[in-house]
Amino acid sequence: MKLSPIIEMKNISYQYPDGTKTLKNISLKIDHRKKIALLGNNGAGKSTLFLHLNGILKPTSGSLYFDGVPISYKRKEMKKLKQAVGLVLQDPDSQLFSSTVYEDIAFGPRNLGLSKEEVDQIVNQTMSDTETDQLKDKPPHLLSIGQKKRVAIAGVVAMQPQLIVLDEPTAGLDPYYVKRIIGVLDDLHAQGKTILLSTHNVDLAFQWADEILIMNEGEIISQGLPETVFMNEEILNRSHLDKPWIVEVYEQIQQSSHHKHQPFPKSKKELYSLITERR
Amino acid sequence: MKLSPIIEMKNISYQYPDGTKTLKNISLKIDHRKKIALLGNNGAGKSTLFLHLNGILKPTSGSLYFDGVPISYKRKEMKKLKQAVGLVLQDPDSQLFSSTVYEDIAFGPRNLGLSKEEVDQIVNQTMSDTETDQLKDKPPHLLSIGQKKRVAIAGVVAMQPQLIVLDEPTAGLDPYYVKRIIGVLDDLHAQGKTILLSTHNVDLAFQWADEILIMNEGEIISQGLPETVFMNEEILNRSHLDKPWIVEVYEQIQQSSHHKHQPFPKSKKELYSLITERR
Amino acid sequence: MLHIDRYTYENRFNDIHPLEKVIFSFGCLIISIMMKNIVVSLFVFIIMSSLTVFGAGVALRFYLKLLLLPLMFLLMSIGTMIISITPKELKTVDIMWSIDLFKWSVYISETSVAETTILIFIVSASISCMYFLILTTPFQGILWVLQKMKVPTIFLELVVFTYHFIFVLWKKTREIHIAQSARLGYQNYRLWLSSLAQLIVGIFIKSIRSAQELNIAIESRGGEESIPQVDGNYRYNRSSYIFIVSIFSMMLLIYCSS
Amino acid sequence: MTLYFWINSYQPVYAMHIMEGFLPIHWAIFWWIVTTPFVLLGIRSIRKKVKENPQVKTMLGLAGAFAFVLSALKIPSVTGSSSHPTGVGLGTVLFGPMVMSVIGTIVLLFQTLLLAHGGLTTLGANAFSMAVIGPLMTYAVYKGSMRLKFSFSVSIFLAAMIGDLTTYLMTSLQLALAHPAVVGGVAASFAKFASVFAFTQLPLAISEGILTVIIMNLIMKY
Repeated sequence: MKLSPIIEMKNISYQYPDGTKTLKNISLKIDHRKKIALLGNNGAGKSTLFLHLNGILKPTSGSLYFDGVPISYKRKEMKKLKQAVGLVLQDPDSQLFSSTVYEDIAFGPRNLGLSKEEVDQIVNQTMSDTETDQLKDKPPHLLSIGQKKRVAIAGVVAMQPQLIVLDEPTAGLDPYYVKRIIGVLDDLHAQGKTILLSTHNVDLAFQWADEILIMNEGEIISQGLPETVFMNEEILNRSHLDKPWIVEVYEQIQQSSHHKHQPFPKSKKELYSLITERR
Repeated sequence: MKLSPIIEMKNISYQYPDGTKTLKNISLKIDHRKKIALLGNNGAGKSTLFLHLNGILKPTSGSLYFDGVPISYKRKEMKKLKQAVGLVLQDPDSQLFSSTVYEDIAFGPRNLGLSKEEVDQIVNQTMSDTETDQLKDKPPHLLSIGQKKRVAIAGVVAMQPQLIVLDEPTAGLDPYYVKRIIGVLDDLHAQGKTILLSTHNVDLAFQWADEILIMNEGEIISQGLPETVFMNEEILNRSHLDKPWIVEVYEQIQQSSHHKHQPFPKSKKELYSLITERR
Repeated sequence: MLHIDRYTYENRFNDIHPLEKVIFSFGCLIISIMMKNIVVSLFVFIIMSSLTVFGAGVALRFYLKLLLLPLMFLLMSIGTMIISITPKELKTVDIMWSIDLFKWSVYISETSVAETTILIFIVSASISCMYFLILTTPFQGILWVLQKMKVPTIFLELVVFTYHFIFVLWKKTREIHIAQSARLGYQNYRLWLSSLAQLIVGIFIKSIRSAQELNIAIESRGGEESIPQVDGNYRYNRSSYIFIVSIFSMMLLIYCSS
Repeated sequence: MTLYFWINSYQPVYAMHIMEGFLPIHWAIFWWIVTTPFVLLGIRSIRKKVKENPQVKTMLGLAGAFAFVLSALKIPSVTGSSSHPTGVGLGTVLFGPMVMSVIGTIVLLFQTLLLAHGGLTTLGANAFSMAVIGPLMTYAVYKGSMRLKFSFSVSIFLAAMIGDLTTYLMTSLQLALAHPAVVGGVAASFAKFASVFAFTQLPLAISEGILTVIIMNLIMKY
């Protein structure tokens, strides 16, 4: 039996009260156990799309399906949707408002009406999953930016969502913290969650994701496997994106090579062994 | 006659009142007409260093030289220093506080006590240099992030500094806006300014800068030409930095190549022609 | 400036039960105000200050600076209280010093000197009690105690939000202030006024944005109705109470014997 | 960068907050009792607003933080002091005096906890002068001058300035009640306190009046 996608958008458009359209007729399926990267220039509509996924914004037209069932935006349904789709905002400062890290992570589970013991158990589990246990009693405002980002993710993970949506989780982080965040996301993915993140980093998207979405002016102009999407130069140009360097170097090598049709490299390592083999 | 460096730091340390040291015995020369990139992990002390360059923070020990003369932190000297060293903060929202772009860019020149005509002339010149003329009458908070960053730079450029210091000017920008910002900075450099920027993007630093600084735990642990600094793996590991991919691919090619000692590639283009030559 | 807050998380007493710290400091505070006794006040001041500095580990330099903070208020009010101005004919008897100006007499009486001396001691003791509490107790603990005192939930929610926004706006304020100084704002009174007004409006606009973002964050985590209670995992400690009771009895003993 | 303000912060801030220990215990309790009903009324009116729109809570928390941050800024004045009423004046015009009694009390609590201004036993007295009487007066003056068809700027200026002066007179009265003069009693003591504090508070009230007008006008532009 095939599972329904966690979330499906059918012909969703969204218009702000002042008339500007930020989403134009978007249709999109988000399947279970995926790692999806959403790319697109500043102002392409990525954040607006995210706010639709857990029902914070209601589309002007079109409909949203959750587990195959259309959402009617009634209170009870919304609660289920928000629990299933966790949203991590870009700026952790606006997300962390409690007086300690523990309280902040406990905020969501408590709203689900769990008992004190259950909440405690979930929070402790989440803190160890997201490597935030050390920070338990600290107030969010004394954390470093990398720690804040992890606590913000923890607060969402604690609601045990099926889909975790992250708005530029790696922006402003140094490479070390980027790796830690990606490590945490990979662990969550291994536990069966779907991860959807937006980023400007094509190299990260190429190496990490197994599905790429590209947005431009409120539309999804490309969707598919990284190795397919990033070969389409017209799409990349239109959305002001660079080619991942692995793809570019690979193409250069291919051009200058005699034996074509090697397997496409998905990582630095694969590329380098390709270079070495050519000796 | 050799010019003195614009700014020189001699054994500067800085300690917060609670005792944490954020700068440790830093000595540094910033020469005229340079393009310098400062790298280092979150919390390495980059922002604290920047706040010393224009005298906003006063070192706990050590001294700052401006044009070869030690700064005594008197009011009049400070004014000259702040005029000569322009500081662009990371978050443009903190930098843009006036009601229109024009007003915002005019803030600095007005504080210099120039006449209305002079201010007007400078602001117009700056707007055309930074490609912000289109935005003249718009309120800053309605601009896109890429536009805000350019206006923030314009506000500093309008004071006609010799040295422009930018805290992560490309963070959070899509590749298109990154290119525009870099274009603006290159124009300013061509006009004779020195540019110093901090970034987490090693690839950008490698291709753009002609001098690299690496900070770690309040110290400058490396300084020099990009092709030298980025070959030192121990330094890179210590400060959690990746190697620029151009360097990495080049090294791979070198390893698998028969004729060594090709010229070091400084850009994608150079690297690719190297690959093609190897055919 | 917000390093008092930082100390509450980084001092050696931060995980002592907040209720114990509140009972101790408030107890000493109220008793010294009520007893109006110089020796008791001195005793409280010394105990509290040494606990704060040597016990909790607050830097002495910082603690002294904090003590100087209310000095201006103290000097102005004490000065006001000591010096009396009355029409000449109303002069009292216990005059230490006086000067006559036309029909008026400016003088210092012994009673007022005695009263203000006691007041200075009481105030010093009270301040040391308050500083002990605010330097060693994290906000979470204060919140817990307020909750136990049955302060209305909506009030506590507002307190939590205010605390959150204070740090968001503080950071923003600092950044804008740096940006303005870097571009030579605040150079004279007129620039100061206009720079400050722009700074305040800048924070205002940022404020509204952070409120909107926070609402999204809260809604996303299903919390639009109410912020649930805080339950800190604090442990009571018998020896704290023994310590508190013994300090209180010592105060009583000093009071009775002096 | 985090701690830049650490350096700038060591200025003698002598707001009109009555310091810890300055009021005899019965006066401290008295002012708590007088203030509480106003705060409870404020809480009731906030509850009503929150029921209509839960987002009011974040807005009010924000307003409190805003007033707090303003109070910690240096205001240009002859004597230099903190500017608590600026935020309170703005808040009163925006939210009304009852809501402001709650927010003002919270702000005072944080000024005590985070800045060591004022005190815990004297919080009741400080809240009465700054969060109850000040806003009430500000509101009355604002409404009154609008009715008298004064311009917006003049109304705001008068409201902020008179609100500020009322606060300081109230504080002087509280001090006088607690520490009456040996000769002349409360009246003489009040006269003394009021005239001494006038040196700092009069210029400050004018500065804050002007500032509130500039801010209000700038905000209107957005």
